[in-house]
Amino acid sequence: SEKKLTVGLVVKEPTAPYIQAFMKAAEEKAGELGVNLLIRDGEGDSIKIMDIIDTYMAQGIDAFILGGAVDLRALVPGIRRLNEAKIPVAALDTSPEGGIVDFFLSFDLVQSSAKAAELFVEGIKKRNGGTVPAGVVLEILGDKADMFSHACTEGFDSVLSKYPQLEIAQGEGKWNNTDSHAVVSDLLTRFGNGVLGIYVQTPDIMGPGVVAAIEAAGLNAADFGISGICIGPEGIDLIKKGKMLGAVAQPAYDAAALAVQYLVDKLRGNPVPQIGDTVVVEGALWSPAKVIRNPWADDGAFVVLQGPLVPQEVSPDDPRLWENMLTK
Amino acid sequence: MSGSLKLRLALLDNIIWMMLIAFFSVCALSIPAFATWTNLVNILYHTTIMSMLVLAQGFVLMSGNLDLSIDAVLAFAPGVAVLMSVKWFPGLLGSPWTAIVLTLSIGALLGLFNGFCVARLGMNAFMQTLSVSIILRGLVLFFIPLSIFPLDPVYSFIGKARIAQLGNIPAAIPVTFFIFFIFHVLINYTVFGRNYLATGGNARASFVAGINTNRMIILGFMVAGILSAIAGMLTAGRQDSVSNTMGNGMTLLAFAGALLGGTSMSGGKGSAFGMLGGAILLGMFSNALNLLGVKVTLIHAAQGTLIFLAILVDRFRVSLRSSMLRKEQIRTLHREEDRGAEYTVGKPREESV
Amino acid sequence: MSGSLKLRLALLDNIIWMMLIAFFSVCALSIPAFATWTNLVNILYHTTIMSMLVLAQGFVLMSGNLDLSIDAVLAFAPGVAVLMSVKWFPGLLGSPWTAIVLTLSIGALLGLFNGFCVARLGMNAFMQTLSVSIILRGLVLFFIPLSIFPLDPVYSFIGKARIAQLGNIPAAIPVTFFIFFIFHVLINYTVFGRNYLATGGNARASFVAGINTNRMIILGFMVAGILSAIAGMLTAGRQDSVSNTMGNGMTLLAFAGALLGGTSMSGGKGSAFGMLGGAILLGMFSNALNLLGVKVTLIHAAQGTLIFLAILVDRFRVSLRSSMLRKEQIRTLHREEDRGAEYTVGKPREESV
Amino acid sequence: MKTPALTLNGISKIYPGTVALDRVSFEVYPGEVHGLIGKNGAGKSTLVGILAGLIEPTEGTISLGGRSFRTLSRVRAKREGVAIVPQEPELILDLSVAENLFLGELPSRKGLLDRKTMRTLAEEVLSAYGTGINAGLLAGDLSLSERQLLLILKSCVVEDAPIVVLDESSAPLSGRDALILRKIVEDLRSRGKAIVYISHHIDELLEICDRMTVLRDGKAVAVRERASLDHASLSELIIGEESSLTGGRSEDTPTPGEEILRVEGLSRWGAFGDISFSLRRGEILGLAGLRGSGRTELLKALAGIDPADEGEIFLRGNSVRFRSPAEALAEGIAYLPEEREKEGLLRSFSIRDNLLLNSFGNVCGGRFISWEKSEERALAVFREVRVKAFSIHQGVDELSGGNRQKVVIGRIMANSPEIYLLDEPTRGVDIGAKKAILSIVSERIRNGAGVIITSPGLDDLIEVCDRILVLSKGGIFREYERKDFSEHRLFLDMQGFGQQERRGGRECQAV
Ligand SMILES: Nc1ncnc2c1ncn2[C@@H]1O[C@H](COP(=O)(O)OP(=O)(O)OP(=O)(O)O)[C@@H](O)[C@H]1O
Ligand SMILES: Nc1ncnc2c1ncn2[C@@H]1O[C@H](COP(=O)(O)OP(=O)(O)OP(=O)(O)O)[C@@H](O)[C@H]1O
Ligand SMILES: [Mg+2]
Ligand SMILES: [Mg+2]
Repeated sequence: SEKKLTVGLVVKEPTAPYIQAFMKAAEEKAGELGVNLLIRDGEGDSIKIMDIIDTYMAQGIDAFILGGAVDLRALVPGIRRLNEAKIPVAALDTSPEGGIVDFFLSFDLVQSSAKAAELFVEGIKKRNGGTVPAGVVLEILGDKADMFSHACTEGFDSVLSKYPQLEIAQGEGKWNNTDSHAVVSDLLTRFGNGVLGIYVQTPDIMGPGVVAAIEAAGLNAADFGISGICIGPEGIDLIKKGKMLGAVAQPAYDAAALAVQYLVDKLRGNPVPQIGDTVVVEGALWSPAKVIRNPWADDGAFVVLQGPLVPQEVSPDDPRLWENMLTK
Repeated sequence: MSGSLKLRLALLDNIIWMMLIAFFSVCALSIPAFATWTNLVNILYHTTIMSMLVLAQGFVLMSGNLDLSIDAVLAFAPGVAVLMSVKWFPGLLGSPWTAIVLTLSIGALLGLFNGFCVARLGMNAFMQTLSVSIILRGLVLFFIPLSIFPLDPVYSFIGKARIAQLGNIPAAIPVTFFIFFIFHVLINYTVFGRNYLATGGNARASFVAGINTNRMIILGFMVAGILSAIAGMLTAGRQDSVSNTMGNGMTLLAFAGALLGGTSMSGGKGSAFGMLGGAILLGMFSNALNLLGVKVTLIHAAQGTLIFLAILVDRFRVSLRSSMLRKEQIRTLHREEDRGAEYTVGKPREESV
Repeated sequence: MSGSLKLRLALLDNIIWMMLIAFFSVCALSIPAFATWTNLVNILYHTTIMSMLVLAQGFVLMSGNLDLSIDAVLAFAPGVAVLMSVKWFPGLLGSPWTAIVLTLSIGALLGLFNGFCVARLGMNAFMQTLSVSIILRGLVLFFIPLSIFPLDPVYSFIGKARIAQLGNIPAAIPVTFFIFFIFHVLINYTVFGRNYLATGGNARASFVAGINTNRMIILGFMVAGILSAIAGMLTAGRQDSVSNTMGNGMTLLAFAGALLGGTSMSGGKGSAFGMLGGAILLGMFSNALNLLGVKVTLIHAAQGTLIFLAILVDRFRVSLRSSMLRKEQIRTLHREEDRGAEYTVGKPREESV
Repeated sequence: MKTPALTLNGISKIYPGTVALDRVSFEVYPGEVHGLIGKNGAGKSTLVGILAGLIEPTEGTISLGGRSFRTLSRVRAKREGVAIVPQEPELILDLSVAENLFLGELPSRKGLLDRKTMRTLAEEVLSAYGTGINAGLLAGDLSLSERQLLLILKSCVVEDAPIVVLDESSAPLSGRDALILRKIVEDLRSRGKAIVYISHHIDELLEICDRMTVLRDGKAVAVRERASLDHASLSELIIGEESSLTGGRSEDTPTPGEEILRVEGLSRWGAFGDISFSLRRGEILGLAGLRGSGRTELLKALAGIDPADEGEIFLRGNSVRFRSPAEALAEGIAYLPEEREKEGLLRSFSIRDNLLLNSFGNVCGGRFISWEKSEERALAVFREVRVKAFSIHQGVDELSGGNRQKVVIGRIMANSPEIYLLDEPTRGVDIGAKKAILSIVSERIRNGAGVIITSPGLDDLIEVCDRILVLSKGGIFREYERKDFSEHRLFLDMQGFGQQERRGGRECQAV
């Protein structure tokens, strides 16, 4: 029999719940397929990620998974080294902007953000008698230095640019509730009653702070139609309480499981999705997934997973949501 | 000393509050929503967490040490306390009151450990608290991969509740003021406070004078641990959950607040009200920049610049102070001359008397 | 003094290298892939950036100051230099050599600014460099919202290139060793080095003794700025791009490396080789933990614990050293006694301060 | 027979490389002033440090009030009634005079500080002995002498302990303050306290002490009654075998050469005013004055440390203006600081590095250091000033007080400057070393150089100087040629009696 395969995963940084989902899914899948899985913390630092890639290569990994990164350009030399060593690469969450990434598995951040933004605008319409009035909307960013944040803003802008009467005021929530709370309080003060809605890039780790700030100002969270992408256990809670309008569910768990599956399949010579295919799995939230050429990397397949809107398209209690799988 | 001089000196010694008032006035005049009741309450509310950390750091600095683990304790103490009371031993420690006591005790124990290593084992405070901070952050990640929520209202009270009787302001504000008041008394009006300051001012001299300096240092770290734990309860209460990122990266800003408030890096100096001023000034900076609508990409640079200006102003206080005293002395000499004292003033003269 | 004692004392004084060797041996025996050529080259290569920052921080510490802006300079200097040469004035400054000179000059200028404010204006070094660090990080974010790539091979040479003649090791390794060697000579074998150390040991006494202490302090900050800029070039070269997150959060670990390497927080002490050892030890810790496969959520806690153990060992060096000397003394006395001298000596005990 | 207030029994203290005390036994009775004498590094401070709980002994027992201890913590020793003014006394500069005075036993009511009582008590204590120190000031505002006085009052009066240790407490005191100390000690004796008194001043010891214990190289070699001693026999006891005190000024000194330094109308606000004098090559010029008369400030102005506000300095005929000591040093002016701990020593450095602190460039003749040359030079200086240490690589922290002073003096000499500004060079050194230092000054240093020297007492100045300037309240009061030296007249002038010849002074402070 062949030697046991080893897959190395580096996560962006393990504090966020969806990263926990990456790790759990990868572990479970690796166990199921009988391969070793190594997990390391990239500490949100491209140099650190490249250091780990070097170490992994010294250890002799057979495949590599990048579980998100803050800076997608800076780690490209690391990906290239993997390519040179003929080690297949998969990426989750965000794709490196260079090198060959065999499989990039994620929903499209820009598209999903646009989807959430459309929901957001719908909410404004609904609350204002079917029209979009002139006014201010808040966009709570994660971290200006993070490429993830840039992609979210791009998607959001693509929809909001159709409504020039809406003025966008940005605030940085630094991916945490304390800062999102403070910045929303300040912005509510600044614009008084003129705020039509609050868009939160990733409500999973900034939503509760935003809601608390709204409530602290004596207002009702439901009046701001909070939407965004990535829900998280706390987001599910907010949706159930009616304090959040809705969010695009991130297929974190499935993406990581698929990454391990495809890499192992490729190594074992089993068929893997090719550019142009559409992957369909009955009952999976992420299905159907188109497979297109990765627009950021030098080459590779981008398996575009579906991100359904919760609660509009999928119930918040759906057992297929990773939020519910993790907290079970 | 003339009355006006005394007044001016007092103003100078409270320069942080002068800066606060000056900055406030400028903002009030130029930013529409700034000087409203809601916004002022917001500033204070947002400052509460940082102000606890500033006090913790400032208090340790007063004894001539420093503590880099305060933000990790902020996350660790409430995190582990809530875990214990909700998950590990819900039967035994299930009451939210126990959780509060646990939180404070964990803070105190961590401080005790730091203090013991520094005072007794002679570890370098920087390295000691840095390594403890890394360890605690690691453990928090291990124990709390996912946030724990919601919290018991009793536990989240001081972070979240509003007091209807007091114009609906958050409970955190009076709690903070009360703690600062306690520390003001502690530092200025108790024997412990003076001995503590003396230890920071000159540990050797205090030791010779019979002060148990090791105990002072250990107590200092314990107090910092407790204050950080309170900051953690404020944070957890505000977001109604404990999460592993709480407090991330606040330590350095807490230093800034304490130093702006007149604490000295070399120990032996510090006032509770000064630190409160420092914390509020930092909070006001970021509030004003948010209200002004500074571009997100420039907000950090602007904040840094404001801090730089503040320390520049603070720096001039020292020169201003001595020049004022000097002028006063000259004036006194002149007065003596008028009264026909034996010294003559003015250009140096050959003969005298 | 006996030869073996001298040897043991020398070993103790280089405890960081002893720890390094001990840790290395343990890892080599217990972790399969550890003691391979590739992995050792990896460790050194990964340490190069941090070791430049450790040297920068350590050098400033030696003069009795500290610099919190080194990691921001790491990003700012190459960032702005590359921007100037690629985007702003490509015609004038387009050559990669100019970009290198620019990078180092920007580092030096930022250091000059810090040094001037600290030495001449009397700003507190902590506050000064903290505010500069916030400003620089803010500006980097503003100027470089998106990474700039690829870089000219000349510019990225020291960070990326491998030297075929030297067993294909990365150029960064010999460059780093060379810089440390230069600093070793500078500190130990030049008059400047002695004056610089003296300034850190007691600035007032050095000033009175006729050393231009202000110049020393300013030069110290400038050197730190240049070293941080070099660290920035190493980083940019390694990732073949300049980005705004480079170096984030490395400052505190740089402190740890410098202190582990025998530098003192209160100035006046430090050796280049010690700092190199400190940096490599930190790198080896994280490498070993990575190879060992410690659970990702526990890796930080493990790293913190290793650092804690290292400072604990370092701490015992002091007591060990004096106990060794005392034993030697007693032995000498006994010998004298045998020869009929009148000393008798009781049990040696630890001395408390 | 009375029982002793304290008994030390077979005390030893071994430092790495040094035996500081070797089975010393020592007793002091209530109502007795017991002198502890010996050369620098004999072990005096170590002995009293052990008694006061500052140092842990290697062996031996300490008996206080009938109880025996193997070691004492400071807190314990204080509770057992031992008060001490250490040799390197320190205050908490940011606290007020009153708080410093009561530190460790601040008056309180229910844990709350009683500032009013404290202030009143402090003023009482300070005025009882006529110190003229204002209780409301910060300790940092006081002069060196006043700080010392404050600590003496704290230990002797405020703590009201049955055992009081004074470790060279008179060294930094100037004239009148020394008298205050004497009065305090008299009071203590009459109230039945046991006093351990360390000093290097023979006359002072003879005047104050009832009995004396002599330490030599860590061993107690003699205990004598005051009555059995005179000046000569006491000196001999301290110095030991090398009883003939060599040194001092030899009478056939060369006549001074050309003028190298001239000062005209030098003034600095708050310190001194309108100072004019000149210094010739090979001349030793003394500055005499009381506490606060401005000697230190004047020397610091000449050395560029705290530059003067007005007036001119001519060096070898050229007008110069130094903004920093570095500039002064480059012109060959070296200053020996009065506060050796703060302004003189680098505690983290070895003896060698302290000795060569500012002369590496000179010694090695370039930017790079030759360790052989440096070592050689350092050893030469080390031997010349006779530091008691086993190696020049020892840290200065491990030296006795007097030996630290010798290191600082050695550093000045290592640089071979042209003008020596020596601020109290003989402070804290034993009589043998004092002679040696004075003879170095008058024999070797003056060759080709000019010297300005100060001293807390007059005898040193009278011994070596060619000329003495008396300073009073920041102005030159009178000038004496060697042939006119008279201790009596100098003393009266220092007190400021008669203002006829007064030149300059504090009136120009408002400039
Ligand atoms: N910490 C230390 N480490 C090593 N040796 C020390 C230390 N402290 C003192 N010594 C040594 O112990 C001896 C006795 O020192 P001590 O300070 O008691 O002398 P002393 O009699 O007070 O001298 P002086 O008159 O100069 O003050 C000296 O040789 C000194 O070098
Ligand atoms: N750091 C200081 N702060 C305030 N005043 C000072 C300071 N140093 C000295 N002075 C004042 O300057 C004047 C001259 O002091 P100086 O030290 O020159 O006197 P001195 O003759 O050397 O006396 P001493 O016997 O104390 O050495 C005194 O009035 C003194 O109080
Ligand atoms: Mg002594
Ligand atoms: Mg003086």
